[in-house]
Amino acid sequence: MRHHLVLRVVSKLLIPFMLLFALYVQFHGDFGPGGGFQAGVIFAAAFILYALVFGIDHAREVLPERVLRYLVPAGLALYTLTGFAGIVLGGKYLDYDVLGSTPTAGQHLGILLVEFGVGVTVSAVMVTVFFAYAGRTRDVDEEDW
Amino acid sequence: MWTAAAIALLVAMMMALARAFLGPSLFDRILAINSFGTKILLLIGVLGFLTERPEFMDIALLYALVNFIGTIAVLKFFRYRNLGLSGPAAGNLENRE
Amino acid sequence: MLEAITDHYNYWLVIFLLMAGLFVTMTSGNLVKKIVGLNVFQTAVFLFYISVGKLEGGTAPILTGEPEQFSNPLPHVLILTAIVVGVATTALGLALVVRIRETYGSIEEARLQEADRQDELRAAAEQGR
Amino acid sequence: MIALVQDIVSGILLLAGATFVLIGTLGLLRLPDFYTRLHGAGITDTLGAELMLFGMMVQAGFSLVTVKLLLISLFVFFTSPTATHALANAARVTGLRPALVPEADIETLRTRDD
Amino acid sequence: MAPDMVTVIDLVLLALLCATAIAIILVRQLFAVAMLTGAFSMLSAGLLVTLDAVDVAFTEAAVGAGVSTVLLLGTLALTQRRSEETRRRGTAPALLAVILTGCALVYATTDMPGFGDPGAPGFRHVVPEYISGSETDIGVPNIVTSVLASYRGYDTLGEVAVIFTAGIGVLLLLGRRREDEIQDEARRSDSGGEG
Amino acid sequence: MAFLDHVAILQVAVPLLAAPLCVMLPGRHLPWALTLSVSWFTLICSVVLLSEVSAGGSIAYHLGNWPPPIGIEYRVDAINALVLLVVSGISAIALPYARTSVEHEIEPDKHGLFYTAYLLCLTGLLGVTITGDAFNIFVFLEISSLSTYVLVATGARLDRRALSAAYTYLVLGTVGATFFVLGVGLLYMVTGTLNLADLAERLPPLAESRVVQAAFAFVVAGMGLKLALFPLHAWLPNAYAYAPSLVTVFLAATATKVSVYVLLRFVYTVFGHEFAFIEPVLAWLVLPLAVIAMLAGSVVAIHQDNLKRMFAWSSIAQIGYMMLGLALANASGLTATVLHLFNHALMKGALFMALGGVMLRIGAVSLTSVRGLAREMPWTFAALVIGGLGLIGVPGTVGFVSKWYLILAAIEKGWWLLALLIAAASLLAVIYVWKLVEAAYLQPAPQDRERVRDMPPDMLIPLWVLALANIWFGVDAGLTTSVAGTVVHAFLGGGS
Repeated sequence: MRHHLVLRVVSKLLIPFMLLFALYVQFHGDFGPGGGFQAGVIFAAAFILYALVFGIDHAREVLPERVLRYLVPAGLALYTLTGFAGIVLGGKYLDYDVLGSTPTAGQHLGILLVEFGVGVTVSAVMVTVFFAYAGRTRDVDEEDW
Repeated sequence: MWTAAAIALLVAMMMALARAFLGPSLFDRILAINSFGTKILLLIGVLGFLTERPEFMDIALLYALVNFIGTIAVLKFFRYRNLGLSGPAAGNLENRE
Repeated sequence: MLEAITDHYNYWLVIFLLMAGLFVTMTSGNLVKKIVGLNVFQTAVFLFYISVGKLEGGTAPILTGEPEQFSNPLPHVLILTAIVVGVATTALGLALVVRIRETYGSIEEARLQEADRQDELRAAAEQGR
Repeated sequence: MIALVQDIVSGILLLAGATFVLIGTLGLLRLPDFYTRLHGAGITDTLGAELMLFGMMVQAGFSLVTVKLLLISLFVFFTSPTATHALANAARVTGLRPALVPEADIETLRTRDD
Repeated sequence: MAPDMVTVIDLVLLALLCATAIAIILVRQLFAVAMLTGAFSMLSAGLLVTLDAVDVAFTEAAVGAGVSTVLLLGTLALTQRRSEETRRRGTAPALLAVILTGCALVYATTDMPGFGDPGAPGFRHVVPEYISGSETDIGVPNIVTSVLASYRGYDTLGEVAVIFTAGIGVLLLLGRRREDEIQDEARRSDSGGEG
Repeated sequence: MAFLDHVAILQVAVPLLAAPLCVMLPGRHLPWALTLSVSWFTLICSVVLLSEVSAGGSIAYHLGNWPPPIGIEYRVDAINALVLLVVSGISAIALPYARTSVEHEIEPDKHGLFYTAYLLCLTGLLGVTITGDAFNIFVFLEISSLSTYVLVATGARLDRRALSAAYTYLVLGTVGATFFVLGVGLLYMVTGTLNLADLAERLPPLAESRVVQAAFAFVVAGMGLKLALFPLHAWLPNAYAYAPSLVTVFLAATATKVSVYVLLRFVYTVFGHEFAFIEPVLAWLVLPLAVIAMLAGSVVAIHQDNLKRMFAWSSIAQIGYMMLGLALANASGLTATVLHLFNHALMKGALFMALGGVMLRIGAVSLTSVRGLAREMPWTFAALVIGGLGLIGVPGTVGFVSKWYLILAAIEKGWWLLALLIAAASLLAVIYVWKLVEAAYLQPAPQDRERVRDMPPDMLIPLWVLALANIWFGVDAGLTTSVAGTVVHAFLGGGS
């Protein structure tokens, strides 16, 4: 997509905003619509846009598949471990009350951690899936086209 | 006022959708869907004012940011036949139904 | 009678949507279109849940400090989860379709069944030797 | 007083925007081929949408909503024409012909292909 | 006035949604199906907004615009663009099953609490505690977030596990084999960069 | 003690934590070792749970410390403790067997991912079984289903038909799960709760509600798809036939059982069998379908050449037995269902394990390819015969016990014809098992086949553990029947 100067410029302009918006959605989910899942999807969407416009090889350099391999399970592990933290600190599984000094603080911390875990796994999975699709070329049958 | 705007948008949405159904070429459909996205965005904004819940604006913002990707993917799809960057530019292709 | 309509029109349209989705899923011979049909079907179920949670005169369940009537947040939560499940299923289904295209050379169900039948015959012939 | 001015201004902007949206979409529906329909879509996506968004901004006053609306209008302003441009490009590259251009002119168009 | 308008919007969007579904059934060009699916997603997002489900609409919008279309296009790029649509045998039983499903649901609607009825059991049991508890127990204004992450946090854990499963599954099915990567390397060093 | 307080959640949370860890592990042996130890851990948990609830009590665990119905609760009683034992037990026995088999059937660089998917499947099945929340059932059902589709599709390395089988399974499974969700949604609509116990309390006054009736229909249809009840069984034969051996062993022994459990739970605890509209549904819809499944499954099995397919069709027949017991709705029938849930897992586990060994040695499992193989693989085929005898229902094997109760249930109702049909289905089983025995023991080996050794010991020992369990629980059915008795007592209440 070397010819598409316009596309490249506009995408460069757009992608930082998308990443910012993803962060906003991630951490503003307590007050407005949104949360970890949506943030993860938006983050992945920004990355997909990057890969579409600047090429999948560039995208792989920015976020190598080795790293993705660890990000995909990291979010889920964070979530489950937050659950176990509840048990270790004397509550039930996924009990956030015991995480902080007061129940409300604990709830806030718990929700923050959990939503972060969701965001990480979702964005990593979405990018992985995109890579898996886009990295595959097929034998082209002319009659299909 | 909001009511009028909402009605205008709904009518416009119907027309755009009709174009998306009718085609005839694929690009007509894409164009219609793209324009449809803008109208949904506006409708959600108007709805936010109608019901006095400004939280809706986040969704409109999302559409403003993300709707673009679909169109780019389509473009990529047509020029390179896949979403990675490997194939040569597509030659003279027939796209009419 | 009129009340029955105003009370339930939403559900009826959703039911129509659900039937359309199920119909595509069951009758389409194309694997991609089947997945799309599945999506429509699931979306109809999502809309059904959300309709159940709608409160006349209610607003989005976000506390604003003023006393307000909220629509039911529980269906929203459930459907958030269900949407995620739907996306996961779609991604997996499409990945399967890609693999099927690579190994069978077609994504039409009729051809797939034909190929499977051929495989069966070939296997039987090989082992019969 | 200010509220009244706000209402009037935003009302005018909204209605003007809605009119443009309608006209543009009518073009999208009724014009003869893809390249001409691009114009219709262009009117909707930029002029109509921007006017309506400005109308909403006026109504919202100075708040977070206005900031969001401003961002939306900014993004729409950039992405819509880009998307349309990319589409037209893809259409030309893949060989979609304008219905209204005579056969001979198409040849000249093609020689200028990149 | 305002609520009435919302009802009108709701109705129109639902009707458009049904029309899109019919179009999806009829269209054979898979590419058009992908585009219509995009429209379908947008319409349902709009509808969800009118039904007060802001969070759900947000999710549907993000997924529909950001991921679904790209995935569908990616699949089409790797498969084919046109459905042959040889009507399979067995349309009649399918139709029967679909109609049966529809009838069961319509039968159920005749006994349902009305649409938006505040007296429905859903509003009286459990949910009031979420609404009051969201402020006192958790201190999060968005009730959906507090139910999602705390009251029913375990469901959300399951949801993440589902997404994780999908990721693992796609890797298992489409993950790049070693040879691919080697070829990839070779290609890159041959061409000396992307073209 | 902390472990005992949290054992219910550890049962599911530990495999769920192990799944992401498993992806990160390098190589082939570490993921396997992790999966093995997690399986054994879940087995310990389920044994503890079963021993605690076998007296008839129940354990509740409130997730996030929110009291139900606000939060999600785990609730264990005799029936789900038994199913937990089946799932984790089969997994624990199958994992030692898995190493060699998986090494043979799965690409070497994908073992980590494969075992992760397996762990997720295990998590999902355990989660569905243990939970006391209707929507949570759906979520965990989907975890197990999605991973199952993937696991089935990994069989494509050996036979491409695994892909189309997985696709069919995905479409039908998703439709089934969505029907189930729809049913749950309808129930929520009229009760305002998702907690199963709470639902059970709130439903009886609504017995006349059409919404509840439709909800019942959707739950039954959805679960019917998941458990391959007769006309909805289309996905099962190919999915079982072309999946890798380990996956077939695990799925055939557990996945449908979990769905049967969910159906039992909904019919007998949530709705309650005294609901006026349920009885005709059971008697006029489920019962005939079960009988057809029983007979048709066996007849089709007779005509199969591929042995995995043969036993897959036999599974459809066996599911027919379970549904028959469920539909008869008397004490003996339910005892038969619960027993068969357990016994069938043992039989099919052993059978498919033995077939996995055949697959390992000669690369195919068809009647023609196993000719004369019993002389070369005596232990494997001896175990196959034991499993086959169980399917027939020969006294001294587990199959006899459950069929005995089933026939008893039919006779109690005075339905002699039904009892005869059950016996006839057993005779059909004799035919297909005999075809296998005849091919393996009596026919000469083809000339061009190389002589093979029996299975390696790490596969043979798990197989024989299961085979001996087949005999053990057939001779001494005291333990299983006492658990089944507790279950049935809870289902039917003191009244009947």
